[in-house]
Amino acid sequence: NGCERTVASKEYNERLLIIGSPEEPQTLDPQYGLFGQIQQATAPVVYEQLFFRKTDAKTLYPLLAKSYRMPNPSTFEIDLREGVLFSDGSAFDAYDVVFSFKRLADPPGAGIPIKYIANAIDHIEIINPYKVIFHLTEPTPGFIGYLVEAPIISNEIGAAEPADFNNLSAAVGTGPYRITAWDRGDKIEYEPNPLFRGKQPDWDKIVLKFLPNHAARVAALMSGDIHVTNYIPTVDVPRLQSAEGIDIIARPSNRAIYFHLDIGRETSPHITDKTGRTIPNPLRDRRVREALSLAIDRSLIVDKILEGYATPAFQWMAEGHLGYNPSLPPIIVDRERARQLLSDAGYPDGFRLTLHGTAGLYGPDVRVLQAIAAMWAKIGIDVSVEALPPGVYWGPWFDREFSVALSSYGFQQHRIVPVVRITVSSDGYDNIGGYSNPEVDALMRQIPAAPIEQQRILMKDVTAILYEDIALLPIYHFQYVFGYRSDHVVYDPTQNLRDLELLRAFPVPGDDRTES
Amino acid sequence: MIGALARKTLQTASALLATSFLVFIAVYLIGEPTALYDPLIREDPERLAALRERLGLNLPLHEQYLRFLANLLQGDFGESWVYQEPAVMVILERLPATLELVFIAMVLAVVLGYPLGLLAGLSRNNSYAAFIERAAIFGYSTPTFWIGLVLIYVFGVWGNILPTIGRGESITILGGEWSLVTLDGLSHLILPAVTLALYEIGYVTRMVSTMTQETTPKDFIRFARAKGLPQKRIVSNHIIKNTSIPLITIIAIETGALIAGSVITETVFGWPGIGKLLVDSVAALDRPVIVAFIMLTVCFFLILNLVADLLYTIVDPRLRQPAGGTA
Amino acid sequence: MLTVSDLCIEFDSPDGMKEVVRNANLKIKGKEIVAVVGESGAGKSTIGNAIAGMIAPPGKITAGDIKFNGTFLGRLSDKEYEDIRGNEIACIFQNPMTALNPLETVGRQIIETPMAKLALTRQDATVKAKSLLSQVGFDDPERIMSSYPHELSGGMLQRAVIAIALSCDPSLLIADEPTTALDVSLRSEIVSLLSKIAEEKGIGVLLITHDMGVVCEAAHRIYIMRRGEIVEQGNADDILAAPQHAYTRNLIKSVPTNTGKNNRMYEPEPSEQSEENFLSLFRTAGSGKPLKPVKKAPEFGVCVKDLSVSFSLSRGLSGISSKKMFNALNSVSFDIPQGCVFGVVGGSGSGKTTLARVIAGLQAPTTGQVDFSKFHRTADAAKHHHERSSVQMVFQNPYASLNPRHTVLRQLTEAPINVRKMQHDEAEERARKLIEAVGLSAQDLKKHPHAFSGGQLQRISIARALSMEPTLLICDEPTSALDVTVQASVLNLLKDLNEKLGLTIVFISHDLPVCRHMCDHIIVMNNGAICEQGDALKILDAPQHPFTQHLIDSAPTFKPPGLNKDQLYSNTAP
Amino acid sequence: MTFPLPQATRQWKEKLQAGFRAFAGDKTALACLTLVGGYVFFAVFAPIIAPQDPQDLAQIELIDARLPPLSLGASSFFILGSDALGRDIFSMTLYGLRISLTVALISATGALVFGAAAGLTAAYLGGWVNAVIMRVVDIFLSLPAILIALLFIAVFGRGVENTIIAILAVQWTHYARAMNAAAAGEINKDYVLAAKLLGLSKPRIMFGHILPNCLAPIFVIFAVQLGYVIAIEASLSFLGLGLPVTQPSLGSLVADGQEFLLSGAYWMSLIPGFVLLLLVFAMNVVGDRIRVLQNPQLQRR
Ligand SMILES: Nc1ncnc2c1ncn2[C@@H]1O[C@H](COP(=O)(O)OP(=O)(O)OP(=O)(O)O)[C@@H](O)[C@H]1O
Ligand SMILES: Nc1ncnc2c1ncn2[C@@H]1O[C@H](COP(=O)(O)OP(=O)(O)OP(=O)(O)O)[C@@H](O)[C@H]1O
Ligand SMILES: [Mg+2]
Ligand SMILES: [Mg+2]
Repeated sequence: NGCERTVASKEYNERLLIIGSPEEPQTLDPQYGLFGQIQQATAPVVYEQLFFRKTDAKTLYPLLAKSYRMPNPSTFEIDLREGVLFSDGSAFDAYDVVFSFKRLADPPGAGIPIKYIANAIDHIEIINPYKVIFHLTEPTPGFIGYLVEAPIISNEIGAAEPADFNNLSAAVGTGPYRITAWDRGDKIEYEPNPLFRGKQPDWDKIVLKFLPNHAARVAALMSGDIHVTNYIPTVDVPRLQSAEGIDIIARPSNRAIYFHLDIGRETSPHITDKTGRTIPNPLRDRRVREALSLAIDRSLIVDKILEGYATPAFQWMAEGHLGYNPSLPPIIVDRERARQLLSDAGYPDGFRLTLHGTAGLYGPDVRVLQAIAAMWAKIGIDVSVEALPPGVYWGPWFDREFSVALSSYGFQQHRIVPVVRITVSSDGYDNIGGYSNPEVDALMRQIPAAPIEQQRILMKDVTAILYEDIALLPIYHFQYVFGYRSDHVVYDPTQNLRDLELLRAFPVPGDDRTES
Repeated sequence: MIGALARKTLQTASALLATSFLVFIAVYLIGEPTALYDPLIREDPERLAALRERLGLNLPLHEQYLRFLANLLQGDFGESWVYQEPAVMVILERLPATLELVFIAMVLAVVLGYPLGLLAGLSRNNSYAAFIERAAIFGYSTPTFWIGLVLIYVFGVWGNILPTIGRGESITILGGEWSLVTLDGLSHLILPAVTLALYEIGYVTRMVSTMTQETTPKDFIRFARAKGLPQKRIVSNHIIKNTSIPLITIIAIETGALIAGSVITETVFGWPGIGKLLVDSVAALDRPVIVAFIMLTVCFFLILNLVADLLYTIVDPRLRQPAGGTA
Repeated sequence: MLTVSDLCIEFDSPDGMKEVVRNANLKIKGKEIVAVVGESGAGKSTIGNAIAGMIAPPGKITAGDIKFNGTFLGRLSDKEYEDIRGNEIACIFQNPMTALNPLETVGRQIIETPMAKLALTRQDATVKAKSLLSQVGFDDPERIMSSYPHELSGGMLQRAVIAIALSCDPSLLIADEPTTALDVSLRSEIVSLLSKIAEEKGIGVLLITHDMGVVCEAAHRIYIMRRGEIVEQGNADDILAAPQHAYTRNLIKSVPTNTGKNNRMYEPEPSEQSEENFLSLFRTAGSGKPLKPVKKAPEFGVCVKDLSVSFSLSRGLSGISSKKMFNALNSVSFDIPQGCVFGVVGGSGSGKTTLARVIAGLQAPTTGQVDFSKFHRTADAAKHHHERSSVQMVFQNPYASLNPRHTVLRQLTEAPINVRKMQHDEAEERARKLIEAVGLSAQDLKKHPHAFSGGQLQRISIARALSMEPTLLICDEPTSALDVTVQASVLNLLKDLNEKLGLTIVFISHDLPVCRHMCDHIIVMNNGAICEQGDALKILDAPQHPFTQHLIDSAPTFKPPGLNKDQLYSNTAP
Repeated sequence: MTFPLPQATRQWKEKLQAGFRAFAGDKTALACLTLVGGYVFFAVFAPIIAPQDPQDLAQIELIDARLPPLSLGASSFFILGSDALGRDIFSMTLYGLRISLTVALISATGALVFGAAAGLTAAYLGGWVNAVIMRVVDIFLSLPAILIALLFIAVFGRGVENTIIAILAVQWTHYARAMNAAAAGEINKDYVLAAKLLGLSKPRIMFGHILPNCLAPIFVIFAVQLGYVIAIEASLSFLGLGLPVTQPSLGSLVADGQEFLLSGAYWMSLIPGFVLLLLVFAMNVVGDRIRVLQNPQLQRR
């Protein structure tokens, strides 16, 4: 079951776990960024939230909360766990909860408020030290998701800024571990929190090492210098699998790699005819978009570039996620038809376009770009590829300077609706393709307020419309590939494995956290 | 003397000013990083405005610059946009790791490269001299990541002799963390230092060998031989000094260049140095860190070059006098 | 002690290997001073180098043996040779100005040899060095020891090199032109020093020299060389009294006399090239005007006023702020009349070279000035002056003043082509004539400076200066490395230019007889000041200042027994 | 039937022949020169020799990705294997050679010319000119190539020219400093003074007289930089800031292939890498021979 303990194997006598990570957090302040930055990954063993979700993403377990009640759609009553201590010895109570949410809404110093949480909460009422009531500004179906996200910190730290977390003076949590050292660029060290309420964890020490070079990280896993790592380049998987003492896990995700197509404009900045003259934007014609989609062999890309460690994407959402529509058929490559469609649309000789994408942000993104360009070249389109470093890419991306632009979004369940809204609504900030469909606009206005079951159905409709209109070009859904020394650690498959949440997947925290 | 010092200071200050300005413009031209820090920020214009205001990006460029200068006068380089800590602290924290790496690499380069270069330069027609020369070429031409990966493979995966990743135990001296002084730290240092050093050893070897070849036919070396000086005295008393000016130059440049330029080695070995920090900061357009970093390296180079200039005059007495005036 | 038999040496040249020494046989016994005298470029230095094992590859000994105290030097390994050099065989290189490491103090370069070879401590070696330096005529050895080579004058360096050669008490000394840069009184001091140590310590000396006075005074035996071969040998007195070979006879005849004044040097074989032909190279002549001797115009001239030059004597870093100065020139004033040959003589280190450099504009004076405003007769010429090329200089050290990377042809044509806008062909033609005029061959144009002998380089640098048709030519010991015959032809060339074209010449020399014949006007310098100036003959015949008197008295005299010089001259002088 | 050559041409021809004869005195150098010649040949005729045009996306079949050397793929026979996208390594190496040679030669030579000129001018003119130039050098020394590369990419997009400029902007400083130091030791030597007296122009003295005497260290730096420039360009690729992705140079092939180095697909990085190493090696040997020949005192061993 989910509570299986990890055991140190004979080979590694020390109760030490070393995890290799390609990225390093920018700060240890668990509240600083909530948008997929890595500190979320390092936080969970140190800080706890009110609630906690496991792999299936559906079941909710209370963590610092004991239970909750929703007397009405905009009121959340929460009973808090008693007798919990922070690692500095102070007791956890309702004031810490209020402090934590206040800090999110109105961060100290120059911090940026986390608007969607701040806006959702009208005020928090303290009934007694172990009971709080969240009064929401309006009914918010996904609100519990916010509670899963927000780490609780101690109100003793007062006006502490990220720097105080970084030097560890404010890094005080209720979790099973505490951070004992952060050597910038090198490692973070965790040791058991002696004041943790549950059973003491198994590892006497966890070291999170930062190893940005993939090949070197893989070598370190092979040599046993690290025990666990993620983002294993798919090409290395076969070799690692055959190595003794190393196991590989791949977990599907809802991160889609897709392209925005410039649909909204009469002419597009990077599309010309083959002599370089500006032409009316061909992407406005659905037939052209379909031709582009038909020309892409998604399975081949997944097989050859990702070694099968990805899922071809024919619609935006991955299976099992809000908005996934099982009735939409896969798209089968058909170059003949693609050519036919192009010439029907009036481009028998094709045209010229530049494909823009990031360089090195999403694993093999550069290779994917080139592979797609090669596939389009085969239906008669002159494609050039411009892969830009992330620092340069997003500015022009937002300014709609591209015609066909790579994007990616790793959806967390509760974020799907807002993201879809801003991406495909006519007035969405992220709608850089300029796609506009009144039907979708109407649906997107309707969905947020709808109850969650209703949302599921409506989102499927949205997906179907987008599929039909070819508003975006999904390519594949990403998979997280982890490797670990099976002779040293035991993997707990029930844990939510997102991005870098390795700490949670391997050193399993105390029992009472996972049992409600 | 005072005048010379004042002039140097003035030069340094204006160099720094010019650098900060250049970097400011460069980062401005590259783009605005707000979207990097928070991909969904556009969703919320209010938050975007708040972020821009916090970073000072709402002001016109010249005002941003003036504000930066004003803070600079109080010794404040600003706070890192990414790390939310004083930029200087972010850099200084990682400096020791890089310094010790560079130090070891340069020491290796001189300690090994100099004798090898002399050996190759003095006996030009020997087979081992030819071998040294050719090996030196490979030393400075082989891509760093190859060397790094091969070393990791050989000493880590295969031989399992040396630690391949990260930095070892360190001790705090003068407010910095130094791993050079512990055994564990030293063992961690070996592979990355060797990786960096191979290039430098090749470079030094080649330079010394060439300069030795150019020096030996000179009259004063012939006269020294005619005096009956033993070869090693000729080398130590005459050749070394006469080959040293370009060597001082390249050592000064390379030391400085390594400080910012050991990114690849740092990346491969997971070494927590500032080269990687710079690359990350440039990628994240973290202007305060970039500006502080580059100003720091400018200072570093100015100092290195000052030292080099001083060494030139120590080596070559003819440089001590102001140039013979020409009418 | 030393036997050289059938020695042949080859060097490479643009046209393949060339034999520069052919079948040379030579013997030196202990206590003996053997002089090698001969034409510039004859191979004298090469023989010296061969004995010391210093032939620079690709040059090589192709035949013959050198036997020293029973060992064949040619068979020694590098290491064994190393052990012999310094304490057995010591060398004084011909060119002292490049023989010392420019980056080390002279002191360190003197003491390192005894420290290495005789295992002396630093203190002992220093004491020894100081005593050697005073033996070679320095009053303040301390200053010399702590000086760097560039801070010393030519003569000082030469003496330092002699001191180095003597520092390990060698048993054979190869002295290649050891006195060229020395003033007459020092010259006789050095000569008697050599004689003394040869006598007292029983060492053999191979003395390569042009100075017949020195030969006459010191040498026991003489070898005469010409074009790579030894043409005559024998006891000094015999040869000087009864030279057999025609070249030797000419040599002796060409030695300038110490009396009277011939405006020209005696040239036994005036060059075939007619002087008209040569002079026609020059622009003034080329413009079509008939060649007429130019009138001297003393009303025009260069005024040197109150010239002082001081160098800081700072040492190392501590010295950067110290203000200790050395005065190389002390308010010197004189006029150089246009069209005259203006001689500068004086002691070694008295500031002659410094003065020359100031006049040429290569060294900024500390105070005072050099005024050219009254030098030119026409505005045109004055304008020309500002393009610099109207003042040319022949540097004391020809080795350093020729760019080692350029061929002689380039050295001689670059400025005419680029500054005077001459056509390529014309410039090359002129270069050929110039190089022939100074006694070298057109083949030599293709070579680089390192392939020439000392005297040849000196002539190249004269040719280069002339290639610009200067109006003022500063010659810093222009013929110190030339044997008397070549010297005569070069000096006559200068004299012609002076007389026919009005070239003003500043002529720095230690050779008083030469000055007597060349110069119209003379200044005598000592310790940075002028102690006497005036008409050349007057000063040389009736010196007023004690320093001048001392100088003239100590000049080694060349009086070949049995030959009447005056008679010689009256026979052949034009 | 032969036509008499004009005098000047004949002289040049003779000089060239003599130079070549001298060069051939060293057999290794001659072999390396041949090798460099071969490289240039392959680079120039890459489009004719290469079985595939790796820059033409239409010729690429993803199905052929990562085939080992000597395998027959769907689209053609891969003599040296294929890369992660199914491009022919052999063809890519040939095309990469073109780009690398261009980038390396132009940026290294450009840096040499510009840097040496700046350093020499500064040393010769001295005074404030020297101060200004050398401080600018200090500044540029400190500007990281990645920042400049990023700037160019942001402002102008990716391109070979931009990579060249980014490399040049950083590398010229090395020559400038080395040249400055070397020239400072030369400017007061007699031969320079003599040249001044001859009335030669400043550029002529600087470049015709002083420069040849300062060349030794510059030669070494150039030799080292030839390899280094390719390495920087590879590093830029390594960091995603290099050449356009569809126009890989040898350096970027090596850098891109390193991901696969340990995973068995060694040929992607090793083959272009060895081609590169050999090229740099040969150019170094040739360069060193030229240095020896241009110093009359070292000529002809
Ligand atoms: N390194 C060399 N390479 C080629 N030729 C050389 C070299 N050294 C000397 N020579 C030639 O050898 C000949 C003899 O030179 P050497 O230096 O022995 O003459 P010298 O008798 O000492 O003349 P001087 O009195 O002018 O010093 C000269 O013609 C010179 O051109
Ligand atoms: N750069 C310098 N620094 C210090 N002292 C110098 C420098 N140059 C010359 N001197 C000193 O100036 C004095 C005059 O030197 P100069 O070369 O003018 O003598 P000279 O008359 O040409 O002697 P010689 O006949 O020996 O060549 C010498 O004592 C010398 O040591
Ligand atoms: Mg000689
Ligand atoms: Mg002098």
